[in-house]
Amino acid sequence: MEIIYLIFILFLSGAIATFLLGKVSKRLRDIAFITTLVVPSVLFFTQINIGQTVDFSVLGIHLSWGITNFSYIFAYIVLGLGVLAGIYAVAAMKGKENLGFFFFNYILSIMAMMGILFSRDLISFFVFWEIMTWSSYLMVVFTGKDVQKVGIKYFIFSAIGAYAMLMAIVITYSLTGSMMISNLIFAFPDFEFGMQILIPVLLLIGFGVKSAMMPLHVWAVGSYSHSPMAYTAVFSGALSKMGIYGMIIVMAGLVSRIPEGYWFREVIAWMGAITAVGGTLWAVAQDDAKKMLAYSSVAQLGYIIIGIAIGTPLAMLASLFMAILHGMFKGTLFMAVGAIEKQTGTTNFTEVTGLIRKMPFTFLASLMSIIALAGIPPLGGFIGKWMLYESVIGSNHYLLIIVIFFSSTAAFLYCYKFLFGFFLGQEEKEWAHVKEAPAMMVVPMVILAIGTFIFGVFPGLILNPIDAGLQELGYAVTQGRYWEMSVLFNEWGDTVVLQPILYTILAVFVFFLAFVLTKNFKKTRYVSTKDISSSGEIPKEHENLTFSRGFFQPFLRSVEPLMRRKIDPYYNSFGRGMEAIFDFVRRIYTGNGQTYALYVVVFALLLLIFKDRLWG
Amino acid sequence: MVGSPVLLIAIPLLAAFLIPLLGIFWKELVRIIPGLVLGYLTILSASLYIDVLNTGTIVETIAGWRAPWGINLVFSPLTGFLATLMTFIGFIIWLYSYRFKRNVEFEAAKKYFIFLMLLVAGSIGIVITGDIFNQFVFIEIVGISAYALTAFYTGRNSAEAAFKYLIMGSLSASALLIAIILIYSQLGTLNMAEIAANIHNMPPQYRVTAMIFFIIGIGVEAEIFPLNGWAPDAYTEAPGPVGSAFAGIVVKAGIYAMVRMMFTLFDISGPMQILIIIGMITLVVAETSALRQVQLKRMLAYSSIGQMGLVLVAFGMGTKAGVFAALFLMLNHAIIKPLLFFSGSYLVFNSKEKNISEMSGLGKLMPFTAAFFALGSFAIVGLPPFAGFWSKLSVLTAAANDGLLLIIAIVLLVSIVEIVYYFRVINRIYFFKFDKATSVVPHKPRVNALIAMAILAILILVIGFYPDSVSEILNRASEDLLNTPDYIKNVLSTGQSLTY
Amino acid sequence: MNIENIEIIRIGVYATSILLILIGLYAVLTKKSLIKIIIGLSIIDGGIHLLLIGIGYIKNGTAPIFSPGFENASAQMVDPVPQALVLTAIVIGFGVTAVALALIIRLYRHHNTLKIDEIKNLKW
Amino acid sequence: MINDKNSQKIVDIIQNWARKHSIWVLAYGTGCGAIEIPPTMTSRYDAERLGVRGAATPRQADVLLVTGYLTTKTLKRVIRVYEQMQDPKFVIGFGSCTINGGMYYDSYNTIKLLDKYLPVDVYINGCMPRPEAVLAGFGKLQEIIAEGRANGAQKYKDNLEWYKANQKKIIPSLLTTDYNW
Amino acid sequence: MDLLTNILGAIATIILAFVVGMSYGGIVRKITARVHNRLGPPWYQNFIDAYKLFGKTTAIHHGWMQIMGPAFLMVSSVVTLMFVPVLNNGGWFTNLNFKGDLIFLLYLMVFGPLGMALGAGQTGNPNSAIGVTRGLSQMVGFEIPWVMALVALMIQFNTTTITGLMDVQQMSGTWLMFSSPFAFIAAVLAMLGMFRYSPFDIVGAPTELASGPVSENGGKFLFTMMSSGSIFSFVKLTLYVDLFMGGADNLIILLIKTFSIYMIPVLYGIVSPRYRTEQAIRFFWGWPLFFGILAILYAAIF
Repeated sequence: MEIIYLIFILFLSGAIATFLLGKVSKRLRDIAFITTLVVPSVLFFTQINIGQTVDFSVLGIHLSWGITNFSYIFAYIVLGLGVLAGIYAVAAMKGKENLGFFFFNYILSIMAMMGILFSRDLISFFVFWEIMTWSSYLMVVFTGKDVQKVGIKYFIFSAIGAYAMLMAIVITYSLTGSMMISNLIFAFPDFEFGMQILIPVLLLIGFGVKSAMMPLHVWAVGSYSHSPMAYTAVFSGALSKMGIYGMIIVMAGLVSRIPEGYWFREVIAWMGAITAVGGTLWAVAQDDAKKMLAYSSVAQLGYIIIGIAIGTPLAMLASLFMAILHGMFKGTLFMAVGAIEKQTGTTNFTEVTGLIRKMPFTFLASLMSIIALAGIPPLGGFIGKWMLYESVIGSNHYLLIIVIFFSSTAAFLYCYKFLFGFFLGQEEKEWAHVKEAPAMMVVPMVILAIGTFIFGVFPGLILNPIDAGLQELGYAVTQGRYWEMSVLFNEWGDTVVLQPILYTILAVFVFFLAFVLTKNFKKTRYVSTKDISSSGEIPKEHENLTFSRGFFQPFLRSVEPLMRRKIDPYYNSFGRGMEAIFDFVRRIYTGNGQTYALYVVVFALLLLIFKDRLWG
Repeated sequence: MVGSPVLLIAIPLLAAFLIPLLGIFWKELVRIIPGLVLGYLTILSASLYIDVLNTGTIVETIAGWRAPWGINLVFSPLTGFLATLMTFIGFIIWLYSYRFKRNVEFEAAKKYFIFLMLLVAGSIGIVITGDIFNQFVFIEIVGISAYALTAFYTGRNSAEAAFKYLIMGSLSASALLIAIILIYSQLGTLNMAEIAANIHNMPPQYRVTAMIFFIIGIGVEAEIFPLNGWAPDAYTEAPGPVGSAFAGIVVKAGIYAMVRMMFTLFDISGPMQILIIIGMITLVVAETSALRQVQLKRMLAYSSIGQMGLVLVAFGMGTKAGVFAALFLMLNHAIIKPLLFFSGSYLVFNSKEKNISEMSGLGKLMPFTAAFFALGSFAIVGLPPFAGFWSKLSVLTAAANDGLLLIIAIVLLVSIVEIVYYFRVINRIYFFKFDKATSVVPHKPRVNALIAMAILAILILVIGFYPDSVSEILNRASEDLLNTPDYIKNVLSTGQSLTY
Repeated sequence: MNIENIEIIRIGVYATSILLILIGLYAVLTKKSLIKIIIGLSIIDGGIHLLLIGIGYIKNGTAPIFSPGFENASAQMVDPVPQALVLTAIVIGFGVTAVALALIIRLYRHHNTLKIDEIKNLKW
Repeated sequence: MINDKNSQKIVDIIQNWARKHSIWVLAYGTGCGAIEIPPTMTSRYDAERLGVRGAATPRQADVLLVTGYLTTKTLKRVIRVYEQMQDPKFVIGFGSCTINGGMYYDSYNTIKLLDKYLPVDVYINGCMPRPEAVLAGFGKLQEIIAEGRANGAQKYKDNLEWYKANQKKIIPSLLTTDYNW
Repeated sequence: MDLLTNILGAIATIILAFVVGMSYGGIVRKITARVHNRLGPPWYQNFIDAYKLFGKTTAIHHGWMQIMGPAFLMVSSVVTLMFVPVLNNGGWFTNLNFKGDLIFLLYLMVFGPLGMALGAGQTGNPNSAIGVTRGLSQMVGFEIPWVMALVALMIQFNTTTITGLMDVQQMSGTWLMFSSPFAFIAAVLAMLGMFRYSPFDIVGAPTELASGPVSENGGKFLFTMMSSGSIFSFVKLTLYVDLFMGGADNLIILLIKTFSIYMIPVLYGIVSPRYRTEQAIRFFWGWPLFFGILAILYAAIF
């Protein structure tokens, strides 16, 4: 038995077993769930060798599964985040209904993502892609809120993407006679011009939907915020990366090999930039943490898309690094929101305040993730951003860099809003009862947060496999040229040496804290946040002084022209228009038997009239 | 060998005749006999089919009159495949409707099973007969039994649906008769093989006119676009299993007749624009009409029509890949649509007005039925790894091989519409709150119904996970359809010339 | 018997049958009464049957029976197949009409009208 | 803090010198005397040359400047503000009203003698005191800070019960935060 | 030994920055007073204030994040200081000059304000949060022309390091403020916001927000903020001098150059009333943005 098959069989049987055990015992179900996630992951990381493939054929089409260096990078995200978020999910979803179903879909999504990474041919790629889509769709509608709106929107867009991809796949099949991805890449430069344009466009629509590229992003926010947070961590952290995965293959494998590729790159890069800016601005405007993080995910994916579109080795390094880091910190943040939701029952910034002393570990994890998200050194997010900027500057995208910088600076706004909204501010009596989330929820968050820290100082740990993957895509070795274990270089040889920076920061911190605090800290005592200088007034217990409504109103007022246009209404009116047309079309079935008889006669006459046309 | 192909038609006809008589002795026989008959037919057709696959086409002559004079039955890889499929679906329908809510009473059950037997017999007859007039007769048998089954419920609008069906059916039967007259007047024969052999001797004007009348005559059963006005009504108003019989058996026979006529009778090789155009229009109109449906069964009906349109498109490509895809689609549709109708009719039972909006939260109350419905929906919209995906994929690859990019695009766009309306229902079933005001207390499906659905569901999963399990059969069938000379040879070689 | 007459008769038969078909179609397409529509269908059937008989017709042909002494009669025989067909078709038409009439009774009970315009509960 | 026995003399001197030259004033300007603060701080009299500077919040302030009369309503705010200030802190009673009620001596709802409720370090007499007088007051405060005699806060701490009792008489519903710095 | 030199050099740099920054603060107060036709405090007034603040008790806190806030600010200032070359040609301790580049620096400079904002948030004072939101909004405003200026320099000279840009000026002999004037103008306009003098003192606007983010911080917290703020302004001034004014060969020249460039926001501020937040943002997205684009075009074309 091939280990590759075994992994998938384990996933599948584990999913079914979890579902069925859920009817018997809750504990058994949880154990089965965790086991199903952990065992294949362990098998994958210990038993699977790169380059090992299994071949088989379906309907006469040759298919092949096997892991490559490149997909191995994404396997880290999928399995790492999958296992951690799975552990989190067990605690976070405790007591919810229908958990067997949840876990079933969860495992299925993980399996599908692994399947995508394993697929060396387009058909299994598509099959797993669709499994991923519908399993995630079932998660989006799991909570039962707004399913007709949000769920259907997600699925429609996914379907548009998937079918665009399917079209590209069948065209590829008809052109090359093979479904292998490698064959497509190999034969692509010899295609005729139209196909050279059509196939990447279709594939990019498919991947763009999953990676929430700007005109195709409208599903993302609702879906991210509606699915259970335990799953959204995977949804935003890992699942959206599948779009990135595919996009990289398209951009590096196909687009870069044709002369028109330059325009593709520019267009995609600008779409990524618009995604980043739009996502950021809308994230700033949100009052709900889930939506904010969802928009933020869209924005972050925008950066990654920019990197892919630019396509220089440094940009690719940046994108992949950001993809991994985004999985980590956004996963943590969604988990934190989930923890807060579980403990308080709401995720609205205007309602929850001052949790820092109640949920310190959640805060710590969120803080580190936010610092990583904002791209502030010494945490991991910085590495990706640095590389991205350097690559954008180095590849002469002058205006692009400004746009990116704008959105990344504006990102500080929502970063702060997240931390302030939940954890800081007045400690209200309403939330006095709130406790820290269970350890099973906190530990995965903290692990991921620490991970961002480690990768921020030793990016080489991630860049190493990324480098291997990039070489597979045809890039030259980047180690030593763009990075070492904890040193980064840009195109012009400028460096950022990370370790001394970290040490300096730590040293100053320690010194400062010792300096300020040792002498006086014990004399300092905690006073409640009601004891503030409020013009001599003494706030009552029930008075909520926290500033949380209209948080960034001045800023939003000044960027209002940028945000005046939303794309959703256009889609909505398009959808309504289509529905109206369809509604009109079905009136052809008048319900009158005589009309139907008339149709028969008219049809006969039409055929008789056009018979020459029809038979030539 | 357990029997000969003629039994496939004779036995159900006999059973239809015997059912009321036997019912006098023991009322339960009315329900048992059809099961035995259909079970036997399934085994018979399956074993015949295995023989056919191993040894070659069986051509059976009736009453010793050899082709081209007598009526002959052709049990080839294609017709055998369809006949087996039909008997199997018929058996599943029997299993499901063994104690179907409405026919628990004796009288109702009697009528139901008589007409079901006739329907199955007629459909099998359409498929395996080798004579166009005989085909006409079988079409009429199917028609009459279908009108009767449509009007099965006395309380609803079923008579209206049946009447519309009847008007269109009679008109089209007339057209079919005209076509037969035209061919007979020109070629002097009714045997398909001989017509096929001589079709090029026919003046083109006559040929094309005959073909048009043929299309109209068969189009009503095959649910092509302007001729399918009856279909939504009939599907909606007929009992659930009858709907699935229409979708799984009757329509397949209609499509077969259409395709046999195009491919063999008129020997059109290469792409058939007319099939593609009609199929596309059917697909688009039906799927778009389905989007805003209020009633579940009506939605399923439109979906069924749309699928048939897609089948026609696939056939219209005229290539082996296209025919393969079309047959695959037919197979999947024959499995999936009954599942949807089976589970859907239990969902419909539990709503007062049969509306989709009244099915909120039934997933909690009837987990298995809802799960089967969801599975069926997933499969029919072509989500992998379920059966529907592979057929859709084969259609698309076939189209891509012919360079029909526009058709691929339209098919995929229409698929999105399909997804929307199916998922609306699934969402409502699973993720909405149960509402006592609109839904009545749920009738749980009986065990036999669950088994029937489970069998179909397992088939969906088997084909979904291992599509190669059927690809060999389909390959043989599609080769058979495309190979007109062999057909002619097989049929005509059995007959020596009669000497007087 | 000269050939022209045969043709005239043949054309007459054809014309009559086509006329019948058209009359039937007219009834089906324009008359609002269910009964009339069914009558129209029956007229179409009749026209077609006539057409069918017409193509098998041979002037002065004999009955299509092989009997001793008439071994070579096949050239003189009226084609027997259309007649057989017509018989079948008539039976079928009868069956359909019977079903239709039964349905009409049901419809009338249900709707209290025979106008096809008003029987439109099922639409779209 | 100022009279901390353990601390060394020289440190005290330096600290007191710094305190003397850096007086951050929180003006509690509800009384009519508040109008005298702007001229004091701006070009004409320029208190900043003495290191006097406005503070925005009690946390940052050194000196609480009670400008004029206090009513029963405003007293609790003043107490709150005073208690929120960090050591070392001083109070300047500004105008006659803080000394004896001034022109409101017979009003039913003004506080006649501020010293009963808060430890006043320096009084500035007058109704209103001119900016010159204010500057002189600051000068006096600087003087006593330098000498280490401005120990109002210590007094408040030592006689907390007495002060609290007095405050309670005026404001029965006084929300006393536990004051221990 | 090497490590010890490094540490001593770092401490010396910090002391230098502290002294210069504080003195500048005092001088600015003096100048402001003179413009107001006042006598004003002595130039060392800031030292007195700082010492006094340091001597005050810090009796209360609102949670550990409030304590960490000033720490973040201090760390950010000091670490940023480590990366900015003080004098040309390594005339001062190099510290970490070659370990990071401008983009790194841009992000490092955010580290402090963000930590500070968190500390301010923990106090629960609504004014603090309002101040922070204003500050962040304004930062989005001035960051754009500032980054544009920097990007213009980077693409013009194909380097992203400060030392690289300084070398460019050394070699060519002209200051970048002359060789890429638009970038300089954009940067200077951005600097108005960066130093938060009037009209951009919307963060701590005393009359509206009671000093904004710092309103709950007294004593040692305030001391830390004040001193790190001074260090930070020294860092920024040095950065401007390094980037646009050819650096400095010795401390005197450094002081002259930094002081002269410091006067731009100070003098502009003295005579300006305060903007509202969106006015401030729109200011930066007006002419500064235009000059930034010009700078980039200039750099891209030449």
